[in-house]
Amino acid sequence: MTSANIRARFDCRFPGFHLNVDLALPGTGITALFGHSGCGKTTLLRCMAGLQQATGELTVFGDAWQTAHTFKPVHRRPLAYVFQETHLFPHLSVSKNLTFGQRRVPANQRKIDFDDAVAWLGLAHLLDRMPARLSGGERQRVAIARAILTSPNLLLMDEPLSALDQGSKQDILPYLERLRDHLAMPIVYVSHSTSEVARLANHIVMMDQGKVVAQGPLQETLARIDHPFRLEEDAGIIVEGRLEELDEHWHLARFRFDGGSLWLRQDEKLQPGDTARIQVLAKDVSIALSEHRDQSIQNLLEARVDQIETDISPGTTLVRLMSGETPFLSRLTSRSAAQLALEPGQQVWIQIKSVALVE
Amino acid sequence: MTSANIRARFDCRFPGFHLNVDLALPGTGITALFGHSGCGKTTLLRCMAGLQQATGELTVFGDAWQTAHTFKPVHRRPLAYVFQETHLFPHLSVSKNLTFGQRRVPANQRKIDFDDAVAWLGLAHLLDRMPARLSGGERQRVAIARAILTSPNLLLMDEPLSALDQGSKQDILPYLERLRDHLAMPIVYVSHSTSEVARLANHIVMMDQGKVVAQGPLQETLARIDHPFRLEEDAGIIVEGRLEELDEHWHLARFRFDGGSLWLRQDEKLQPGDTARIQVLAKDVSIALSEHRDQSIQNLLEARVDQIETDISPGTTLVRLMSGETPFLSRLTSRSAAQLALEPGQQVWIQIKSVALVE
Amino acid sequence: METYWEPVWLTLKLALLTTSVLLVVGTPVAWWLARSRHWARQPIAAIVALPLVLPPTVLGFYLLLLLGPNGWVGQFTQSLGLGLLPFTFEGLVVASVIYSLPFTVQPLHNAFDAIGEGFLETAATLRAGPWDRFFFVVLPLARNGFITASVLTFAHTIGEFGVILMIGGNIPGETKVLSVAIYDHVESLEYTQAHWLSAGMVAFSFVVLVTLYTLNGRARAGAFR
Amino acid sequence: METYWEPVWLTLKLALLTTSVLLVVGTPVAWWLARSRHWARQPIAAIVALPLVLPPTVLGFYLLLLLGPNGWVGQFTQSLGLGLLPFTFEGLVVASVIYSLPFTVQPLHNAFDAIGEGFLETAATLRAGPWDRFFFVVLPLARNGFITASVLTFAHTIGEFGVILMIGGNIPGETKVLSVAIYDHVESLEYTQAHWLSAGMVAFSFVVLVTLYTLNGRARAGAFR
Amino acid sequence: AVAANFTDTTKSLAELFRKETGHTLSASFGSTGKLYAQIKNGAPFDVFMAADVRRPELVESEGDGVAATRFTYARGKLVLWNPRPNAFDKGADYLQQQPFARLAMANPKTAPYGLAAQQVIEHVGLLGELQPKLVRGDSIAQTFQFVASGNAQAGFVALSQVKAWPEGKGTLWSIPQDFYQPIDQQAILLKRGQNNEAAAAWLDFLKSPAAIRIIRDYGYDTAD
Ligand SMILES: Nc1ncnc2c1ncn2[C@@H]1O[C@H](COP(=O)(O)OP(=O)(O)OP(=O)(O)O)[C@@H](O)[C@H]1O
Ligand SMILES: Nc1ncnc2c1ncn2[C@@H]1O[C@H](COP(=O)(O)OP(=O)(O)OP(=O)(O)O)[C@@H](O)[C@H]1O
Ligand SMILES: [Mg+2]
Ligand SMILES: [Mg+2]
Repeated sequence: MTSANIRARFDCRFPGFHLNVDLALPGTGITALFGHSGCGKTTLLRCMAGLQQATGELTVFGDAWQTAHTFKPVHRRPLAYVFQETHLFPHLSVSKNLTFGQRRVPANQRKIDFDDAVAWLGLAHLLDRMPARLSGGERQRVAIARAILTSPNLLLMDEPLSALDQGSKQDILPYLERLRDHLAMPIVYVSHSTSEVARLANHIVMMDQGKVVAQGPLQETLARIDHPFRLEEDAGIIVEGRLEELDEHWHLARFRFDGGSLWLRQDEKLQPGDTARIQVLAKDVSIALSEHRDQSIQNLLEARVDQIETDISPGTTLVRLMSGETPFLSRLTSRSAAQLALEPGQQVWIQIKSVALVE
Repeated sequence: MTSANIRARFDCRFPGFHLNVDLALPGTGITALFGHSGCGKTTLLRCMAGLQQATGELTVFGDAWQTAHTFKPVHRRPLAYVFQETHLFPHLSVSKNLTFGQRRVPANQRKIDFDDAVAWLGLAHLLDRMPARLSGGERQRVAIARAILTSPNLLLMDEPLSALDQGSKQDILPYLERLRDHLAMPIVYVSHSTSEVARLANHIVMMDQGKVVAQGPLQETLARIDHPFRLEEDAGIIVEGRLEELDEHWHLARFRFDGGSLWLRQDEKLQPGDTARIQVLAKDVSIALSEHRDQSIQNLLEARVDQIETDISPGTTLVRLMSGETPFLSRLTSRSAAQLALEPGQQVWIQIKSVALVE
Repeated sequence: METYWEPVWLTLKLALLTTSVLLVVGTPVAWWLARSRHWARQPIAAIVALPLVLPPTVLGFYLLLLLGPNGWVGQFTQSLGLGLLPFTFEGLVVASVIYSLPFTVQPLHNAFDAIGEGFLETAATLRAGPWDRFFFVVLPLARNGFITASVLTFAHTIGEFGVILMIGGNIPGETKVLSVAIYDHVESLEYTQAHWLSAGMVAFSFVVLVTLYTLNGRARAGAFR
Repeated sequence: METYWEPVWLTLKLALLTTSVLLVVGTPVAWWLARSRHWARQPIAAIVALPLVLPPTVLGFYLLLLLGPNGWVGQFTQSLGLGLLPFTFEGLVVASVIYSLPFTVQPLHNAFDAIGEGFLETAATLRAGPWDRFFFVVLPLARNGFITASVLTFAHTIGEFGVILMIGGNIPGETKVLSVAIYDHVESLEYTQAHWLSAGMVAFSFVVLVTLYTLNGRARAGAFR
Repeated sequence: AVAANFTDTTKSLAELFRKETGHTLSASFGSTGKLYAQIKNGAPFDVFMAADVRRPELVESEGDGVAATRFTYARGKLVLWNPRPNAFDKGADYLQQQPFARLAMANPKTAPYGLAAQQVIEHVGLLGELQPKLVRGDSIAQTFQFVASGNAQAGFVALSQVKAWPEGKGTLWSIPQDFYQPIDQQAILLKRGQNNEAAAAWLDFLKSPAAIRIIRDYGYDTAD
């Protein structure tokens, strides 16, 4: 877990709306901002950027951007903002839009290369285009590239991938991960996509009606089954471990963690010995009382039932199981839970249908 | 399957882009338009609406909207369009925006009530607001309500739910389904969300670089395992059947189809005897050589292996199985497939981890 | 002798009429200039601006030639049985309209240019025909442009003078407007009257303008972020 | 006697200078009017429009009083050792600037109003400070407004006449601009010369305007859908 | 500073003046009222040649002019003019019968010729009857344009203008001098021109026979 390098406290009112938050965010990794439409996510980002005047305080890496008495103007804050509406400058071509911010950053502070950003976001064929002639997704990619080219210390993104198809997202997400990890650039990320969040985020902030209702590191937060998070279909956990061996023939890799090992789809980027993170969704985990090897589910682990809770709907139950020190969540129908007579402490087998490598 | 009540043929060029499509779309239900960013989805919708001049032909329910010689102006076409950018009128309040189109439709042709639309989309508290003071998701909901209030014969929607969180989507989707089913309003729907599409669509059109690469009814199309569709994580099938009995205690319902029965989470809207549609994703289906009842997966069906294909990545295999006359897809690692020595004709058990009711 | 109120009334009537006529005439011209892709667009935009370039008296002189019995417009109006325009109130209106044309068309042209195609397209998909779109989308969105056009035209007509003097012939009650009256006073060294009339005119205009801008500002504050 | 070129040259010099001065002076005024929420905004907007309301000769008359040896501006300029402004070229520039102020400020005000806050906010997050934003976002987005402002101001200064005659005093080589020269010809019944000068002026302006609009149209076509 | 109606005469005179004395003259033309206002506010004029008597008098009495330099340099002659030949026989009858829609005169308040025209109309006793047909030019030049362009069929203009009109004389009624008070045009040396010998020379020149001949040629009388 990272320490709180970003401290934000804001109070801001609109007719019928009151934002009141006090946040401590880590200085690295991605913080996902989650919540219903109109709960104040955009308003919070605007306050952090200094675009919305609000009483409060904001300190980023020890640098006071806003206190009770001082207010650093937006353009002096080393941040970048990807807006919900892309706001590309209509009078500038795509390439001029991209360099607008970059040119304003001293050359020795530029950490991201123009050509790299263009390549990551697949913009090479669009550089001479005027923004009015772009499709919705193309506009969004240009806006992202323009923002990261300022090499900010803090990147604020308001639903940056909402207009993109799965394929484009898959192409872009690794680069966001790279920004997060290699440039250690903290990102505050508003998204409605639970899978995006589960994949990217290290930290989650859940908002409702202008208030923070929950926040915490992704793994801790996700493994709590009594949690107010309504990730629903995407409830699950994250496991950290190490790649151990490759099965080149079947394109599989063995992932070893504290509590056992699992087989994953092979990934070119990872070699044996590398650390890795996987996500296991509760709905992909089933529970058996004995070991069944004559089936296609091959990731079987012995585990101990830890906690049993009613889930989002009365018909389903969420079970927390421990495989060694590693918690897993399993979602099953309440009837199954009853028929299997599950109770805390019981030894069972967990069958994991699919595992996603997270990084 | 519905007959082709909408015939569209268009040819339209931009520098570096060429849209060339010939489509036969059903006159009811939702057609999902799918494809990478920049593949021409918006352009196709604009051509259908008459906003983009293109050579071609368009007939909707026998009504020629465009032929080689005639061109019905946009405002004479009984359609509605939800734009990717919401384009709310900045000079009109939310309620005036909503009635803008409604007032222009003769009273006897109005099929949707103002108060209903406001309630469906949760806009009651926003009616007096000016659009500039709405959040991104609120704007999108207003745009949807405004469009449907014209009671169109054809509804074109360009990523209408992209700015909405899962909860808001879950609130709105049933109403889109209601439009589709009760008002028999055909909808052409651009979306990047495979789960939205799987839930809503009856018909799929897949585009790439201005061309249609595949199209067909949802079920047929999804059950073909050699298909160019790259639904990836969302590959799966749709099964039609009937609700048979309720298990009130466990909030479950038995779904009977040609080939067996499955237990579903109970849904208030459905009563025994009602027909229903369920979606079974390939990744939720595992295969066992024998029947295992001592586990949490309770939906077990006997089935016959029908076809085996390598899947999206070399490490995984897609298997098509027949339970009676109903096809299922299962995705498993290629190693599992080999270890189980699966081959066409073999009798196996399929274990279905989760089943989603589609309507 | 004429009262003071006659010129005041005449001036207001002229300014109101000119502004109304110009809004009616200038709006389609500006719309066409903003939306058309015709090759003649730029030349016509230039022609619209030309009345500005000639000194008012000189413009008035040419109008006098054109509208007079030997000018072709004059012969045309005579053949229609309308008589001649110079020295009539109608003549003043015609002259003012020509002279103030750029003040109406230019701001409208800009305002129309600034209206995104998207709003018009949206309105079309909501069943609004071309006129409907124009009245219920274009006009409200171009409101600022209309206000500027009206203010410039109205004020300019009130202050206009050279053309009026030339075409009007200074006929009390018919063509002797306020600006001419003030001018007369200045020329005949009746400075006190000139001061009073000028001060009244300035004060009146000031009040009208402040009211207009304030109403507009208030309405706008609600509409845009 | 003066050549024909002298008034032409004087006129161009005056119009260019006036336009330049007004763009420099009018831009901050218009920007303030468009963005400020100060209570004095509407009154000041009205004051800016007022020079339009007075007939030019009358305005010229008051400027003459104000700038002359007995006016307080005149006494001020004298005390600064600048001498008196009336009857000098500098005086003409000052008078033109005052008279044409509304033609610069109004179109700019509208253009600035139309620039969405979003673009300015975006520029700020891209490290552009207030001046930077103004020069690289506001100015290009308000380009149409600047063109209209320049055209109206330039043309109006060329055609201006009443104020010029009053403040300038028709002094050859110093304050006798083209419009005054044409006026002289008309007054002394030298119609042929008047026709030639007018035709030349109109033709020249036409060419300038068409060129300007065409260049502008071409640049714009690429920028917006 | 020269009254606008004297523009072309002044140009001829200046030509001759330059030949005789070598001084070049730079003239600013304008309406008398405007010139007066300018002189009062520091205009750089040495000589004021007005179109009336009142303004030079004022200049003198208010101390802007040099005392005793004021004199009448020309006397305007008012005519009733119709640009078409043989439009009428006797001007007075023409006014009586009124076969015209518009009759042009200068504004009596601002132009001396206008005042004279008004006196003529009063003299023939038609003020009431003619009133609806009168159009007033701001200056005598504008009045002439009204008539010359055909917008007014006839008008009271200056003889000098008719003489300068290139398209034929039309029909003229030279109005008897006793129908109206003389339209004396006076000049005065201004304080500013006190020490300018050219200015004094110009005023002297105006009184010379050569100058008087030119002035008369242009259609003016001169002082007796
Ligand atoms: N006005 C235009 N001029 C030139 N090219 C254009 C214009 N509008 C769109 N294009 C190009 O046409 C192609 C199709 O655009 P379209 O907007 O239809 O894409 P889309 O499928 O809707 O993409 P997205 O999912 O990103 O919105 C894109 O490559 C785009 O760059
Ligand atoms: N300028 C404004 N004036 C008044 N109310 C506003 C204004 N901007 C936003 N609001 C209101 O404040 C609340 C929070 O808005 P905000 O844009 O932060 O929501 P959000 O969480 O970003 O929602 P979404 O996911 O729909 O974009 C909403 O209820 C919205 O209606
Ligand atoms: Mg938002
Ligand atoms: Mg699109």
